[in-house]
Amino acid sequence: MKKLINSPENVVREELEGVALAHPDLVRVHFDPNYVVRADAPVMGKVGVISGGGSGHEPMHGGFVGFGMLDAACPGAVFTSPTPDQMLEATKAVNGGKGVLHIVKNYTGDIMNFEMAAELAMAEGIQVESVITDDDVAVQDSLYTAGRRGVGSTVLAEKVCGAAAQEGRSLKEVADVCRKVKAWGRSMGMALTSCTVPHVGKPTFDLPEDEMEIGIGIHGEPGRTRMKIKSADEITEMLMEPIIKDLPYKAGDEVLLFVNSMGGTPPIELYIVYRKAHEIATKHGLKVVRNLIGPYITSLEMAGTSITLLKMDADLLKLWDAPVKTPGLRWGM
Amino acid sequence: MKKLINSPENVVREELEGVALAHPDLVRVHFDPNYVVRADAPVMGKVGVISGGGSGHEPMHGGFVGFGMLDAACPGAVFTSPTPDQMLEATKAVNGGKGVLHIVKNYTGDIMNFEMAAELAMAEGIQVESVITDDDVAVQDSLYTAGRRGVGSTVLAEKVCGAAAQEGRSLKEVADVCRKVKAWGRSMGMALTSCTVPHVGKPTFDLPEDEMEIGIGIHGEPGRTRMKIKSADEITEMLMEPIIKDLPYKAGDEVLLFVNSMGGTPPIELYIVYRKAHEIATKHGLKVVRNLIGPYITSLEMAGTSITLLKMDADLLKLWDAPVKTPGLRWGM
Amino acid sequence: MSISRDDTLNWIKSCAAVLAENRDYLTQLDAAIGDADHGANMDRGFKAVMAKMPEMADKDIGTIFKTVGMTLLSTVGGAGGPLYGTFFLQAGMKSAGKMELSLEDWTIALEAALAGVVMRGKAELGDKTMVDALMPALNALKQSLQDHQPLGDALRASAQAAREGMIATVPLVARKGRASYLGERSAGHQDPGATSSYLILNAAAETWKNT
Amino acid sequence: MSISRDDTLNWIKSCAAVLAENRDYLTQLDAAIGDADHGANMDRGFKAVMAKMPEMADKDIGTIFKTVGMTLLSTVGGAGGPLYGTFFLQAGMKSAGKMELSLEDWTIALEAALAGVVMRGKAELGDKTMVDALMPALNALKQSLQDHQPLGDALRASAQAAREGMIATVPLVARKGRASYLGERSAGHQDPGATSSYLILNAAAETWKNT
Ligand SMILES: Nc1ncnc2c1ncn2[C@@H]1O[C@H](COP(=O)(O)OP(=O)(O)O)[C@@H](O)[C@H]1O
Ligand SMILES: Nc1ncnc2c1ncn2[C@@H]1O[C@H](COP(=O)(O)OP(=O)(O)O)[C@@H](O)[C@H]1O
Ligand SMILES: [Mg+2]
Ligand SMILES: [Mg+2]
Ligand SMILES: [Mg+2]
Ligand SMILES: [Mg+2]
Repeated sequence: MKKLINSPENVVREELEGVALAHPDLVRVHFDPNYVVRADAPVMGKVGVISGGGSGHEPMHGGFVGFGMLDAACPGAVFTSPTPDQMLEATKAVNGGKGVLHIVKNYTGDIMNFEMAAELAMAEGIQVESVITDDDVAVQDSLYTAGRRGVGSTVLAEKVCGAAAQEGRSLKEVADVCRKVKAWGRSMGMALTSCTVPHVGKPTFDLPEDEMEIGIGIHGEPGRTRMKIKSADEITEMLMEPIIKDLPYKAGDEVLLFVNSMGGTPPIELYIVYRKAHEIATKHGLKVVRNLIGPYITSLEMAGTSITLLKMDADLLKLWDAPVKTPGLRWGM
Repeated sequence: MKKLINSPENVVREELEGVALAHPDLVRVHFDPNYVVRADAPVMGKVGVISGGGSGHEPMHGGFVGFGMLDAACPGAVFTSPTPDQMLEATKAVNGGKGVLHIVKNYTGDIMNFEMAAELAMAEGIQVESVITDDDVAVQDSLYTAGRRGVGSTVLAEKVCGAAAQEGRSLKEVADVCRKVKAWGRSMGMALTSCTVPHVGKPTFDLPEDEMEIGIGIHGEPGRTRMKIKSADEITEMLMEPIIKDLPYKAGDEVLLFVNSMGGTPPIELYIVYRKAHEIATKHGLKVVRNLIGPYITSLEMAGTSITLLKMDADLLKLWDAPVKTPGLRWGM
Repeated sequence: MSISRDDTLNWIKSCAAVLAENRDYLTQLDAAIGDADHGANMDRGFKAVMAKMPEMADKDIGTIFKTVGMTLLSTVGGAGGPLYGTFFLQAGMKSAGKMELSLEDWTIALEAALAGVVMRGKAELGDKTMVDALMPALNALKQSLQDHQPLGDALRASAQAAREGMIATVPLVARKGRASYLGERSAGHQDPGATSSYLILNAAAETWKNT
Repeated sequence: MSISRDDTLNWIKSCAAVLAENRDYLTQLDAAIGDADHGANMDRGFKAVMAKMPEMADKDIGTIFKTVGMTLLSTVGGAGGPLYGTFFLQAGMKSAGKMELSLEDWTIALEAALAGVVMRGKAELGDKTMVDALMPALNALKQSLQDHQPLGDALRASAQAAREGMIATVPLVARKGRASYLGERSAGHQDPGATSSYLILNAAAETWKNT
């Protein structure tokens, strides 16, 4: 296992210590239970926005805590949803009196843990709304299953909800923004290599030198299909077509195009993918009005990419462009 | 070779096409000769700042073109310095009448190509100053060799020189800022895995599953020594100690600490390294007043990290904090 | 013919041992159709439970179960955390104040535990989850109770039923949890949660076989 | 006993062929002590030169060399680009207006070419660079000229000297170029630039052996 770590047990703790040392102006890190919280939390009179999930997806979520985005993030063990006590403490820490939004990715573990935390927080008199992101079109959707995974659009939801909260909107209004992202965001990812979970010590799956996984999850879950590696253009098509087929959009709609690195894929390749994704979106009559390109929701050191499309309206554009100052995303200040 | 590319010959061109599609508000991309230039170039009455080098190090340099940083960047083939015609055209394109600074990394190829471009530009009546960055302490320095490689501090030089130019300083003043970074910046890197140059198709070097290279260059050049993999803390020490030994600093000095990903190392590991690097700097009496953590000067998909320390004074701090708006680095606007 | 406080604590210890022992096995199962953490999660949780042993030493069985549940809840995470947390919390509610459990008490506790898991996770039999091990185990227990079987036999029958339920998950297509994202590709693999449930119930049968 | 315009063009073509053929070999050499691009760089440059063949067809030798130099300069990049670009530009200056080259002309051209390389790169003999192939080749040529050897023999001797110079780079510790960053670790490897220089001079000896 080739990693810059000390011991598998200490990965999350030491990463959080690094975050605390690196960004004291933006965030505070609380240990036992673990959560990352805005340095100036709670912001009174503002809706709190929190999220959380397994570690290994950095900068999501801890790197998105700060002005104009998350108020707190709860990191679990690597690829393991955090526990209710973390979310409960974080919820209390960011409660500025206007309630708290929980942005939850659609995984059974995340949902159940957040649900228990929300029940406990509400029992303590804090208003909580939860919105579940489930944008991964690689997963066959069905009433009888757990539905789709929450992936790339979670990052976008955190940005626009954070901006809406910063603007002073009510809990319902902020949650409505999140529901809009849930309705309008679609993603799909692929892997060129497996990741290695530190405490496992070997790759989650074996992928021969000439094969790739299409429809991969962000935890190294196997994808839709395994096949011979293809060109970047062909791969981009394989990701874009299911997204666009699934999109509730029509020609002429404006979109944000997010090309993400799974962790091990460098910028030079992302721009080659972006080029084709932009071309395909345009061919379908979509107008790419914003973009995000880089490692924002990673899967440890996995090589690969995911693409997210989010339909934008005037309000989402305004919220996207609003100032943000976090370790992982920053503009306007 | 596991890469998101179409064909090795088209990697640079298609990446640049992606950049052009992604950031038309910030940059224009010129083809044949290839260079990335600020959308509003030339900015009259402002010193132009340009840099360039082989591709494969993204976001450096093309991703640092924009307000408050570079006016233009010249990308060569992967890991191959660009040619004089690129720098000459870029120099002309950004010349706002106050002269142009060439920031050149210390590689024989880069130096000779930039030198020829500078000669040609000066023959056309454009004032050019060149400053060579050579911060890699892994390389034994000597009057009789090519000296040290230019690595991480180049990114920092581009930021502060861009800010100085944006402020309206003269060519000599902007070059002086660059010379300060040259004098005060030190770096060292290591690799857990080799990178694969696209047209070569196989890893530049073979690194067994339990070994690493210390003192690696950003082109997959072999490093100082190869050894068994150690813990993140031990590795960080092996990078920090030679830097600090070499530093012209004393206890009490303020520094910027830059922990860089070589491309394949994800944020979670960088923060573990940052944690220890911060601790070591502090132990030596250095005050870490700014930092940068992420993939800023990469070596394709190589896994590994490099650390750069730059001593800061009031002027460098002011220039570092000044607004910047580029695809790869952005704050304050 | 009943389970004492000490028996209860011994069961918890034996769960911790058996989960530590099967950590890699459970992780391997989870790697195939999930995210390769079930073994580490359960092991981390029960190690935390072991650290609570001193404070549980003189408590009633209900408090013991509740402590186990709360500890799992705040240390396991993932799907396993809330499910096994709820499992022990619910068992604890039914055993509140008890210093020993009869077969009937244990059946009632397990019934509540399973109901808690189903309430939390909304899985049905055949969804390829821990419910596929727990439900047959509970049914076997109920049958033994009705047939007035001795406690040891009843527990063995219940563990055996859990084992069969666990093995029966192999051909299933998952409809709940992370494995469901795989669709058809989840078939042919044994469910990690059903496996840990079997291990836990089997530890009960083993620990309590002479009570 | 002289080199015509056509001979010159044939040499350039044969350089392109031999560098294409040795692309992987040069890259491999560069991977060991550099950055694995010398083969690709030279091949890209000479392919671009080949595209200029039509426009060079009716030009004098000086113009041909200058065109080759300018093309290499704007397509090779790295250290090789300015060095080989300067090499041909300088050779071109000395051959300006010439329609054929005697052994003496060629010696003068090569002397200027090498001087250009040294002026640009500031390498000395023994620094483990292309100079280690070029300088012995020039010296052999001068010797042959002094000894009134026929052109073909002189070229062969010069290529042979380049080859020996190339091989002599193996044990050297590099003091210039990218390989110098390796320090002692650069010893034991043949310099890629010295190798391409040998290939180019050997192509001259081969192409012009019957002139
Ligand atoms: N909705 C559910 N109801 C019951 N059990 C479930 C449910 N979802 C998942 N499980 C069980 O949880 C196990 C996985 O647990 P674990 O790996 O700890 O969590 P995660 O899937 O979050 O990584 C599955 O094997 C399955 O038995
Ligand atoms: N200063 C120099 N003078 C002469 N030749 C040099 C010098 N520096 C490097 N070289 C030659 O250039 C060769 C490398 O060329 P190439 O790989 O194309 O460039 P780069 O080193 O920039 O990747 C070396 O093998 C060496 O022969
Ligand atoms: Mg998990
Ligand atoms: Mg090179
Ligand atoms: Mg799991
Ligand atoms: Mg080279």
